[in-house]
Amino acid sequence: MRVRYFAWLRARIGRAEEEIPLPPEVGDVAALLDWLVGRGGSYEAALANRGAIRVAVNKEYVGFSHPLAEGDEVALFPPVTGG
Amino acid sequence: MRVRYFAWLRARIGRAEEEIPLPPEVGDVAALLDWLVGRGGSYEAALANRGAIRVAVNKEYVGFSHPLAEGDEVALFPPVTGG
Amino acid sequence: MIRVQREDFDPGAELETLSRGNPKIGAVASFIGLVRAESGEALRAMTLEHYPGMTEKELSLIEREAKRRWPLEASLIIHRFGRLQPGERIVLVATASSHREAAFAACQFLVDWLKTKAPFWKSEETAAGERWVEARAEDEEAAGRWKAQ
Amino acid sequence: MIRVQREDFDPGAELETLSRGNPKIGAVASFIGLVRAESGEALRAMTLEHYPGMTEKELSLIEREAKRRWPLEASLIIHRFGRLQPGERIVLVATASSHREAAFAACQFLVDWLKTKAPFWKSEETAAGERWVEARAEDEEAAGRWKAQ
Repeated sequence: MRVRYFAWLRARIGRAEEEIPLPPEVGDVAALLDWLVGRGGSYEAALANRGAIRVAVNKEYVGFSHPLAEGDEVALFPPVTGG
Repeated sequence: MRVRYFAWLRARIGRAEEEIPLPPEVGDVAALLDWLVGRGGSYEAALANRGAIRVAVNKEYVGFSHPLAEGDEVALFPPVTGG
Repeated sequence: MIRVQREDFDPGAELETLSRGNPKIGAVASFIGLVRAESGEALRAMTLEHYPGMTEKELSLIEREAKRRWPLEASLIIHRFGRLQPGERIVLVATASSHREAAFAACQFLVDWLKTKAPFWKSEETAAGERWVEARAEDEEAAGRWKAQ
Repeated sequence: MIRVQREDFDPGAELETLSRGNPKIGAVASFIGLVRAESGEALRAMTLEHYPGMTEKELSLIEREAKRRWPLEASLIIHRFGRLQPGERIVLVATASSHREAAFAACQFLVDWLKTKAPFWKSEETAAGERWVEARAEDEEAAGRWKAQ
Protein backbone atom coordinates (compact mmCIF):
# COMPACT_ATOMS: atom_id res chain seq x y z
CA MET A 1 0.00 0.00 0.00
CA ARG A 2 1.30 3.46 -0.84
CA VAL A 3 0.53 6.24 1.64
CA ARG A 4 0.89 9.87 0.52
CA TYR A 5 0.88 13.04 2.62
CA PHE A 6 0.16 16.59 1.45
CA ALA A 7 0.52 20.16 2.70
CA TRP A 8 1.16 20.50 6.45
CA LEU A 9 0.65 16.75 6.98
CA ARG A 10 3.56 16.15 4.64
CA ALA A 11 5.61 18.88 6.32
CA ARG A 12 4.93 17.61 9.86
CA ILE A 13 5.44 13.95 9.09
CA GLY A 14 8.55 14.85 7.14
CA ARG A 15 7.91 12.78 4.04
CA ALA A 16 5.69 12.95 0.97
CA GLU A 17 4.96 9.24 0.63
CA GLU A 18 5.93 5.80 1.78
CA GLU A 19 5.25 2.15 1.01
CA ILE A 20 3.55 0.32 3.87
CA PRO A 21 2.71 -3.38 3.62
CA LEU A 22 -0.91 -3.53 4.73
CA PRO A 23 -0.84 -4.57 8.42
CA PRO A 24 -3.32 -7.38 9.09
CA GLU A 25 -5.23 -5.36 11.71
CA VAL A 26 -5.77 -2.41 9.32
CA GLY A 27 -9.12 -2.98 7.63
CA ASP A 28 -10.14 0.58 6.96
CA VAL A 29 -8.91 4.17 6.93
CA ALA A 30 -9.66 4.74 10.63
CA ALA A 31 -7.55 1.70 11.52
CA LEU A 32 -4.71 2.97 9.32
CA LEU A 33 -4.78 6.29 11.18
CA ASP A 34 -4.64 4.44 14.51
CA TRP A 35 -1.76 2.36 13.24
CA LEU A 36 0.17 5.42 12.03
CA VAL A 37 -0.45 7.27 15.32
CA GLY A 38 0.88 4.18 17.07
CA ARG A 39 4.24 4.94 15.48
CA GLY A 40 4.42 7.95 17.79
CA GLY A 41 6.63 11.01 17.18
CA SER A 42 5.84 13.13 14.17
CA TYR A 43 3.06 10.77 13.08
CA GLU A 44 1.27 11.07 16.39
CA ALA A 45 1.64 14.88 16.34
CA ALA A 46 0.55 15.29 12.72
CA LEU A 47 -2.45 12.97 12.93
CA ALA A 48 -3.72 13.94 16.40
CA ASN A 49 -6.66 16.04 15.20
CA ARG A 50 -8.68 13.77 12.93
CA GLY A 51 -11.25 16.48 12.22
CA ALA A 52 -8.54 18.25 10.22
CA ILE A 53 -7.75 15.21 8.06
CA ARG A 54 -9.25 14.42 4.69
CA VAL A 55 -8.69 11.10 2.93
CA ALA A 56 -8.59 9.88 -0.65
CA VAL A 57 -8.19 6.27 -1.71
CA ASN A 58 -7.04 5.75 -5.28
CA LYS A 59 -7.56 9.49 -5.88
CA GLU A 60 -11.17 9.58 -4.72
CA TYR A 61 -12.50 11.12 -1.54
CA VAL A 62 -13.57 8.54 1.05
CA GLY A 63 -14.70 8.53 4.66
CA PHE A 64 -12.78 7.01 7.60
CA SER A 65 -14.79 3.78 7.35
CA HIS A 66 -13.63 3.10 3.79
CA PRO A 67 -12.03 -0.39 3.55
CA LEU A 68 -8.40 -0.71 2.49
CA ALA A 69 -6.77 -3.35 0.32
CA GLU A 70 -3.18 -4.13 -0.62
CA GLY A 71 -2.23 -2.03 -3.64
CA ASP A 72 -4.35 0.96 -2.66
CA GLU A 73 -2.99 4.49 -2.84
CA VAL A 74 -4.08 6.25 0.35
CA ALA A 75 -3.67 10.04 0.58
CA LEU A 76 -3.97 12.02 3.81
CA PHE A 77 -4.24 15.80 3.69
CA PRO A 78 -5.83 18.85 5.33
CA PRO A 79 -8.96 20.55 3.95
CA VAL A 80 -8.17 22.01 0.53
CA THR A 81 -7.44 25.71 -0.01
CA GLY A 82 -7.13 26.20 -3.75
CA GLY A 83 -8.99 28.52 -6.09
CA MET B 1 -39.72 71.30 -25.72
CA ARG B 2 -37.80 68.61 -27.60
CA VAL B 3 -39.47 65.22 -27.97
CA ARG B 4 -37.35 62.21 -28.95
CA TYR B 5 -38.46 58.76 -30.07
CA PHE B 6 -36.44 55.54 -29.99
CA ALA B 7 -36.60 52.01 -31.40
CA TRP B 8 -40.01 50.97 -32.78
CA LEU B 9 -41.62 54.18 -31.51
CA ARG B 10 -39.23 56.12 -33.74
CA ALA B 11 -39.83 53.73 -36.63
CA ARG B 12 -43.63 53.88 -36.35
CA ILE B 13 -43.85 57.63 -35.84
CA GLY B 14 -41.39 58.10 -38.66
CA ARG B 15 -39.07 60.56 -36.99
CA ALA B 16 -36.35 60.54 -34.33
CA GLU B 17 -37.17 63.88 -32.75
CA GLU B 18 -39.10 67.11 -33.07
CA GLU B 19 -39.46 70.49 -31.42
CA ILE B 20 -42.90 71.04 -29.91
CA PRO B 21 -43.78 74.32 -28.20
CA LEU B 22 -45.31 73.20 -24.90
CA PRO B 23 -49.11 73.31 -25.41
CA PRO B 24 -50.85 75.10 -22.51
CA GLU B 25 -53.01 72.06 -21.66
CA VAL B 26 -49.97 69.76 -21.38
CA GLY B 27 -48.90 69.78 -17.73
CA ASP B 28 -47.36 66.33 -17.46
CA VAL B 29 -46.19 63.32 -19.46
CA ALA B 30 -49.66 61.71 -19.56
CA ALA B 31 -51.12 64.91 -21.04
CA LEU B 32 -48.34 65.03 -23.64
CA LEU B 33 -49.17 61.46 -24.69
CA ASP B 34 -52.87 62.43 -24.99
CA TRP B 35 -51.90 65.45 -27.03
CA LEU B 36 -49.66 63.42 -29.37
CA VAL B 37 -52.34 60.74 -29.81
CA GLY B 38 -54.72 63.57 -30.70
CA ARG B 39 -52.62 64.16 -33.81
CA GLY B 40 -53.96 60.81 -35.09
CA GLY B 41 -52.27 58.73 -37.80
CA SER B 42 -48.88 57.24 -36.97
CA TYR B 43 -48.83 58.96 -33.56
CA GLU B 44 -52.11 57.41 -32.54
CA ALA B 45 -50.97 53.96 -33.76
CA ALA B 46 -47.51 54.16 -32.14
CA LEU B 47 -48.73 55.45 -28.78
CA ALA B 48 -51.90 53.37 -28.44
CA ASN B 49 -50.49 50.90 -25.89
CA ARG B 50 -49.19 52.99 -23.02
CA GLY B 51 -48.07 49.95 -21.07
CA ALA B 52 -45.36 49.52 -23.70
CA ILE B 53 -44.05 53.07 -23.34
CA ARG B 54 -41.20 54.20 -21.08
CA VAL B 55 -40.40 57.87 -20.54
CA ALA B 56 -37.31 59.88 -19.69
CA VAL B 57 -37.25 63.63 -19.05
CA ASN B 58 -33.86 65.28 -19.36
CA LYS B 59 -32.30 61.80 -19.62
CA GLU B 60 -33.80 60.45 -16.40
CA TYR B 61 -36.57 57.88 -16.09
CA VAL B 62 -39.88 59.38 -14.95
CA GLY B 63 -43.48 58.24 -14.52
CA PHE B 64 -46.46 59.46 -16.53
CA SER B 65 -47.36 61.98 -13.82
CA HIS B 66 -44.02 63.78 -14.13
CA PRO B 67 -44.59 67.53 -14.80
CA LEU B 68 -43.26 69.08 -18.00
CA ALA B 69 -41.74 72.50 -18.55
CA GLU B 70 -40.65 74.42 -21.63
CA GLY B 71 -37.06 73.47 -22.46
CA ASP B 72 -37.43 69.85 -21.29
CA GLU B 73 -36.11 66.98 -23.39
CA VAL B 74 -38.76 64.27 -23.34
CA ALA B 75 -37.88 60.80 -24.65
CA LEU B 76 -40.45 58.10 -25.43
CA PHE B 77 -39.29 54.54 -26.00
CA PRO B 78 -40.19 50.86 -25.51
CA PRO B 79 -38.77 48.74 -22.67
CA VAL B 80 -35.02 48.42 -23.12
CA THR B 81 -33.39 45.31 -24.60
CA GLY B 82 -29.63 45.84 -24.32
CA GLY B 83 -26.97 43.75 -22.67
CA MET C 1 -15.64 52.78 -15.45
CA ILE C 2 -18.17 53.17 -18.27
CA ARG C 3 -17.65 53.04 -22.02
CA VAL C 4 -20.28 53.18 -24.76
CA GLN C 5 -18.75 52.65 -28.15
CA ARG C 6 -19.29 51.37 -31.68
CA GLU C 7 -15.97 49.51 -31.95
CA ASP C 8 -15.08 46.12 -30.49
CA PHE C 9 -13.08 45.69 -27.28
CA ASP C 10 -10.37 43.28 -26.10
CA PRO C 11 -11.62 41.38 -23.04
CA GLY C 12 -8.17 40.13 -22.05
CA ALA C 13 -6.63 43.60 -22.13
CA GLU C 14 -9.59 45.10 -20.27
CA LEU C 15 -9.47 42.50 -17.49
CA GLU C 16 -5.71 42.92 -17.17
CA THR C 17 -6.08 46.71 -16.85
CA LEU C 18 -8.88 46.34 -14.32
CA SER C 19 -6.82 44.40 -11.77
CA ARG C 20 -3.26 45.53 -12.47
CA GLY C 21 -1.42 47.30 -9.68
CA ASN C 22 -4.03 46.88 -6.97
CA PRO C 23 -2.69 44.38 -4.40
CA LYS C 24 -6.08 44.07 -2.71
CA ILE C 25 -7.71 42.37 -5.70
CA GLY C 26 -8.06 38.62 -5.35
CA ALA C 27 -11.11 38.03 -7.55
CA VAL C 28 -12.25 39.28 -10.94
CA ALA C 29 -15.69 38.25 -12.17
CA SER C 30 -16.76 39.09 -15.70
CA PHE C 31 -19.55 38.69 -18.19
CA ILE C 32 -19.38 38.90 -21.96
CA GLY C 33 -22.58 39.13 -23.99
CA LEU C 34 -22.38 37.95 -27.61
CA VAL C 35 -24.72 38.12 -30.62
CA ARG C 36 -26.23 34.66 -30.94
CA ALA C 37 -26.76 33.46 -34.50
CA GLU C 38 -30.10 31.89 -33.70
CA SER C 39 -33.37 33.40 -32.58
CA GLY C 40 -35.92 31.12 -34.13
CA GLU C 41 -34.68 32.02 -37.60
CA ALA C 42 -31.05 32.42 -38.63
CA LEU C 43 -29.84 35.87 -37.66
CA ARG C 44 -28.00 37.92 -40.27
CA ALA C 45 -27.16 40.88 -38.09
CA MET C 46 -28.31 42.84 -35.09
CA THR C 47 -28.44 46.60 -34.65
CA LEU C 48 -28.21 48.24 -31.25
CA GLU C 49 -29.74 51.68 -30.97
CA HIS C 50 -29.15 53.70 -27.82
CA TYR C 51 -29.85 57.08 -26.28
CA PRO C 52 -26.53 58.95 -26.19
CA GLY C 53 -26.09 60.85 -22.98
CA MET C 54 -28.76 58.96 -21.11
CA THR C 55 -26.95 55.67 -21.64
CA GLU C 56 -23.78 56.90 -19.94
CA LYS C 57 -25.85 58.49 -17.18
CA GLU C 58 -27.76 55.28 -16.43
CA LEU C 59 -24.68 53.06 -16.59
CA SER C 60 -22.88 55.37 -14.16
CA LEU C 61 -25.84 55.23 -11.77
CA ILE C 62 -25.89 51.43 -11.96
CA GLU C 63 -22.14 51.23 -11.35
CA ARG C 64 -22.38 53.62 -8.40
CA GLU C 65 -25.15 51.50 -6.90
CA ALA C 66 -23.01 48.34 -7.21
CA LYS C 67 -20.13 50.11 -5.42
CA ARG C 68 -22.52 51.15 -2.67
CA ARG C 69 -23.68 47.56 -2.16
CA TRP C 70 -20.41 45.63 -2.41
CA PRO C 71 -16.77 46.28 -1.49
CA LEU C 72 -15.44 46.59 -5.05
CA GLU C 73 -11.90 47.60 -5.89
CA ALA C 74 -12.76 48.24 -9.55
CA SER C 75 -15.52 47.79 -12.08
CA LEU C 76 -16.02 48.19 -15.80
CA ILE C 77 -18.96 48.27 -18.18
CA ILE C 78 -18.36 48.44 -21.93
CA HIS C 79 -21.45 48.39 -24.14
CA ARG C 80 -21.37 48.58 -27.92
CA PHE C 81 -23.96 50.06 -30.26
CA GLY C 82 -24.47 49.92 -34.04
CA ARG C 83 -24.73 46.96 -36.40
CA LEU C 84 -23.19 43.69 -35.16
CA GLN C 85 -22.70 40.28 -36.79
CA PRO C 86 -23.46 36.95 -35.12
CA GLY C 87 -20.63 36.00 -32.79
CA GLU C 88 -19.61 39.60 -32.13
CA ARG C 89 -19.25 40.92 -28.60
CA ILE C 90 -21.97 43.27 -27.34
CA VAL C 91 -21.11 43.95 -23.74
CA LEU C 92 -18.44 43.37 -21.12
CA VAL C 93 -19.12 43.73 -17.41
CA ALA C 94 -16.28 43.11 -14.98
CA THR C 95 -15.87 43.55 -11.25
CA ALA C 96 -12.84 43.19 -8.99
CA SER C 97 -12.80 42.67 -5.25
CA SER C 98 -10.74 41.09 -2.48
CA HIS C 99 -13.04 38.08 -2.38
CA ARG C 100 -15.12 36.30 -4.95
CA GLU C 101 -18.52 36.68 -3.28
CA ALA C 102 -18.60 40.46 -3.83
CA ALA C 103 -17.15 40.20 -7.33
CA PHE C 104 -19.72 37.61 -8.46
CA ALA C 105 -22.74 39.29 -6.87
CA ALA C 106 -21.84 42.75 -8.17
CA CYS C 107 -21.18 41.46 -11.68
CA GLN C 108 -24.53 39.70 -11.83
CA PHE C 109 -26.27 42.74 -10.37
CA LEU C 110 -24.70 45.03 -12.97
CA VAL C 111 -25.76 42.81 -15.85
CA ASP C 112 -29.30 42.37 -14.50
CA TRP C 113 -29.79 46.11 -13.96
CA LEU C 114 -28.15 47.05 -17.22
CA LYS C 115 -30.58 44.75 -19.05
CA THR C 116 -33.62 46.57 -17.65
CA LYS C 117 -32.33 50.14 -17.24
CA ALA C 118 -29.71 51.04 -19.82
CA PRO C 119 -31.45 52.62 -22.85
CA PHE C 120 -30.43 50.18 -25.58
CA TRP C 121 -32.76 48.56 -28.11
CA LYS C 122 -31.96 45.63 -30.37
CA SER C 123 -33.39 44.99 -33.80
CA GLU C 124 -32.69 41.71 -35.59
CA GLU C 125 -32.29 41.06 -39.30
CA THR C 126 -33.36 37.64 -40.54
CA ALA C 127 -34.52 36.29 -43.91
CA ALA C 128 -38.03 37.34 -42.83
CA GLY C 129 -36.97 40.96 -42.47
CA GLU C 130 -36.15 43.22 -39.55
CA ARG C 131 -37.86 43.21 -36.18
CA TRP C 132 -37.39 44.77 -32.79
CA VAL C 133 -36.48 42.45 -29.97
CA GLU C 134 -39.08 42.39 -27.23
CA ALA C 135 -38.12 42.83 -23.59
CA ARG C 136 -38.00 39.53 -21.69
CA ALA C 137 -40.16 39.17 -18.59
CA GLU C 138 -37.28 37.12 -17.08
CA ASP C 139 -35.06 40.17 -17.27
CA GLU C 140 -37.50 42.22 -15.20
CA GLU C 141 -37.65 39.39 -12.68
CA ALA C 142 -33.89 39.06 -12.55
CA ALA C 143 -33.52 42.78 -11.87
CA GLY C 144 -36.34 42.59 -9.31
CA ARG C 145 -34.31 40.19 -7.17
CA TRP C 146 -31.97 43.03 -6.24
CA LYS C 147 -34.62 45.57 -5.27
CA ALA C 148 -35.10 44.54 -1.65
CA GLN C 149 -31.46 45.08 -0.74
CA MET D 1 -12.06 21.50 -20.39
CA ILE D 2 -9.56 21.12 -17.55
CA ARG D 3 -5.97 22.27 -17.32
CA VAL D 4 -3.62 22.04 -14.34
CA GLN D 5 -0.35 23.77 -15.05
CA ARG D 6 2.58 25.63 -13.58
CA GLU D 7 2.72 28.35 -16.23
CA ASP D 8 0.49 31.41 -16.55
CA PHE D 9 -2.45 31.61 -18.96
CA ASP D 10 -3.93 34.32 -21.18
CA PRO D 11 -7.53 35.01 -20.10
CA GLY D 12 -8.42 36.91 -23.28
CA ALA D 13 -7.21 34.14 -25.56
CA GLU D 14 -8.89 31.47 -23.42
CA LEU D 15 -12.26 33.26 -23.43
CA GLU D 16 -12.01 33.83 -27.17
CA THR D 17 -11.31 30.14 -27.80
CA LEU D 18 -14.14 29.10 -25.50
CA SER D 19 -16.87 30.86 -27.46
CA ARG D 20 -15.49 30.97 -31.00
CA GLY D 21 -17.47 29.17 -33.69
CA ASN D 22 -20.47 28.18 -31.58
CA PRO D 23 -23.45 30.26 -32.75
CA LYS D 24 -25.54 29.24 -29.74
CA ILE D 25 -23.35 31.06 -27.25
CA GLY D 26 -24.77 34.38 -26.08
CA ALA D 27 -23.18 34.61 -22.64
CA VAL D 28 -19.73 33.92 -21.21
CA ALA D 29 -19.21 34.23 -17.47
CA SER D 30 -15.75 34.00 -16.00
CA PHE D 31 -13.80 34.18 -12.80
CA ILE D 32 -10.11 34.92 -12.31
CA GLY D 33 -8.49 34.31 -8.94
CA LEU D 34 -5.34 36.30 -8.19
CA VAL D 35 -2.69 36.21 -5.46
CA ARG D 36 -3.50 39.09 -3.12
CA ALA D 37 -0.51 40.90 -1.68
CA GLU D 38 -2.08 41.24 1.73
CA SER D 39 -3.07 38.69 4.30
CA GLY D 40 -2.51 40.48 7.55
CA GLU D 41 1.18 40.79 6.78
CA ALA D 42 2.70 41.65 3.41
CA LEU D 43 2.84 38.55 1.26
CA ARG D 44 6.10 37.76 -0.50
CA ALA D 45 4.92 34.73 -2.41
CA MET D 46 2.48 31.88 -2.32
CA THR D 47 3.08 28.23 -3.18
CA LEU D 48 0.32 25.97 -4.41
CA GLU D 49 0.82 22.28 -3.81
CA HIS D 50 -1.55 19.82 -5.46
CA TYR D 51 -2.18 16.10 -5.87
CA PRO D 52 -1.38 15.29 -9.50
CA GLY D 53 -3.87 12.88 -10.95
CA MET D 54 -6.49 13.44 -8.30
CA THR D 55 -6.67 17.16 -9.15
CA GLU D 56 -7.59 16.49 -12.77
CA LYS D 57 -10.04 13.78 -11.68
CA GLU D 58 -11.84 16.06 -9.23
CA LEU D 59 -11.95 19.01 -11.63
CA SER D 60 -13.43 16.78 -14.32
CA LEU D 61 -16.08 15.53 -11.90
CA ILE D 62 -16.95 19.10 -10.92
CA GLU D 63 -17.17 20.18 -14.54
CA ARG D 64 -19.35 17.20 -15.42
CA GLU D 65 -21.68 18.04 -12.55
CA ALA D 66 -22.02 21.65 -13.80
CA LYS D 67 -22.90 20.37 -17.27
CA ARG D 68 -25.51 18.10 -15.75
CA ARG D 69 -27.14 20.99 -13.87
CA TRP D 70 -27.05 23.76 -16.50
CA PRO D 71 -27.30 23.93 -20.30
CA LEU D 72 -23.68 24.84 -20.99
CA GLU D 73 -22.19 25.08 -24.45
CA ALA D 74 -18.62 25.12 -23.11
CA SER D 75 -16.65 25.39 -19.91
CA LEU D 76 -13.04 25.75 -18.86
CA ILE D 77 -11.08 25.42 -15.64
CA ILE D 78 -7.40 26.32 -15.56
CA HIS D 79 -5.66 26.04 -12.21
CA ARG D 80 -2.00 26.77 -11.62
CA PHE D 81 0.37 25.23 -9.08
CA GLY D 82 3.87 26.11 -7.88
CA ARG D 83 5.26 29.36 -6.51
CA LEU D 84 3.38 32.53 -7.40
CA GLN D 85 4.05 36.22 -6.76
CA PRO D 86 1.43 38.72 -5.54
CA GLY D 87 -0.73 39.84 -8.46
CA GLU D 88 -0.26 36.60 -10.39
CA ARG D 89 -3.23 34.65 -11.70
CA ILE D 90 -4.08 31.41 -9.89
CA VAL D 91 -7.24 30.17 -11.53
CA LEU D 92 -9.59 30.82 -14.43
CA VAL D 93 -13.10 29.43 -14.53
CA ALA D 94 -15.28 30.22 -17.55
CA THR D 95 -18.67 29.03 -18.72
CA ALA D 96 -20.57 29.67 -21.95
CA SER D 97 -24.29 29.28 -22.55
CA SER D 98 -27.12 30.68 -24.64
CA HIS D 99 -28.31 32.82 -21.75
CA ARG D 100 -26.59 34.51 -18.87
CA GLU D 101 -28.47 32.80 -16.04
CA ALA D 102 -26.91 29.41 -16.74
CA ALA D 103 -23.48 30.88 -17.43
CA PHE D 104 -23.40 32.85 -14.16
CA ALA D 105 -24.82 30.08 -11.97
CA ALA D 106 -22.51 27.41 -13.41
CA CYS D 107 -19.44 29.62 -13.10
CA GLN D 108 -20.17 30.37 -9.45
CA PHE D 109 -20.92 26.71 -8.77
CA LEU D 110 -17.63 25.62 -10.34
CA VAL D 111 -15.62 28.09 -8.28
CA ASP D 112 -17.44 27.18 -5.05
CA TRP D 113 -16.96 23.46 -5.58
CA LEU D 114 -13.40 23.79 -6.75
CA LYS D 115 -12.57 25.70 -3.56
CA THR D 116 -13.74 22.84 -1.36
CA LYS D 117 -13.01 19.77 -3.52
CA ALA D 118 -9.99 20.28 -5.75
CA PRO D 119 -6.87 19.02 -3.91
CA PHE D 120 -4.81 22.22 -3.79
CA TRP D 121 -3.11 23.66 -0.73
CA LYS D 122 -1.67 27.13 -0.38
CA SER D 123 1.25 28.15 1.76
CA GLU D 124 2.14 31.82 2.19
CA GLU D 125 5.55 33.40 2.65
CA THR D 126 5.67 36.58 4.72
CA ALA D 127 8.39 38.32 6.75
CA ALA D 128 7.25 36.12 9.66
CA GLY D 129 8.00 32.94 7.74
CA GLU D 130 5.95 30.39 5.84
CA ARG D 131 2.54 29.12 6.90
CA TRP D 132 -0.21 26.98 5.46
CA VAL D 133 -3.45 28.76 4.60
CA GLU D 134 -6.40 27.46 6.60
CA ALA D 135 -9.63 26.46 4.91
CA ARG D 136 -12.34 29.14 5.25
CA ALA D 137 -15.64 28.14 6.82
CA GLU D 138 -17.32 30.48 4.29
CA ASP D 139 -16.05 28.30 1.47
CA GLU D 140 -17.74 25.24 2.95
CA GLU D 141 -20.94 27.23 3.30
CA ALA D 142 -20.73 28.56 -0.23
CA ALA D 143 -20.31 25.03 -1.59
CA GLY D 144 -23.13 23.85 0.68
CA ARG D 145 -25.59 26.16 -1.09
CA TRP D 146 -25.45 23.92 -4.17
CA LYS D 147 -25.98 20.62 -2.40
CA ALA D 148 -29.76 20.60 -2.38
CA GLN D 149 -30.03 20.83 -6.16
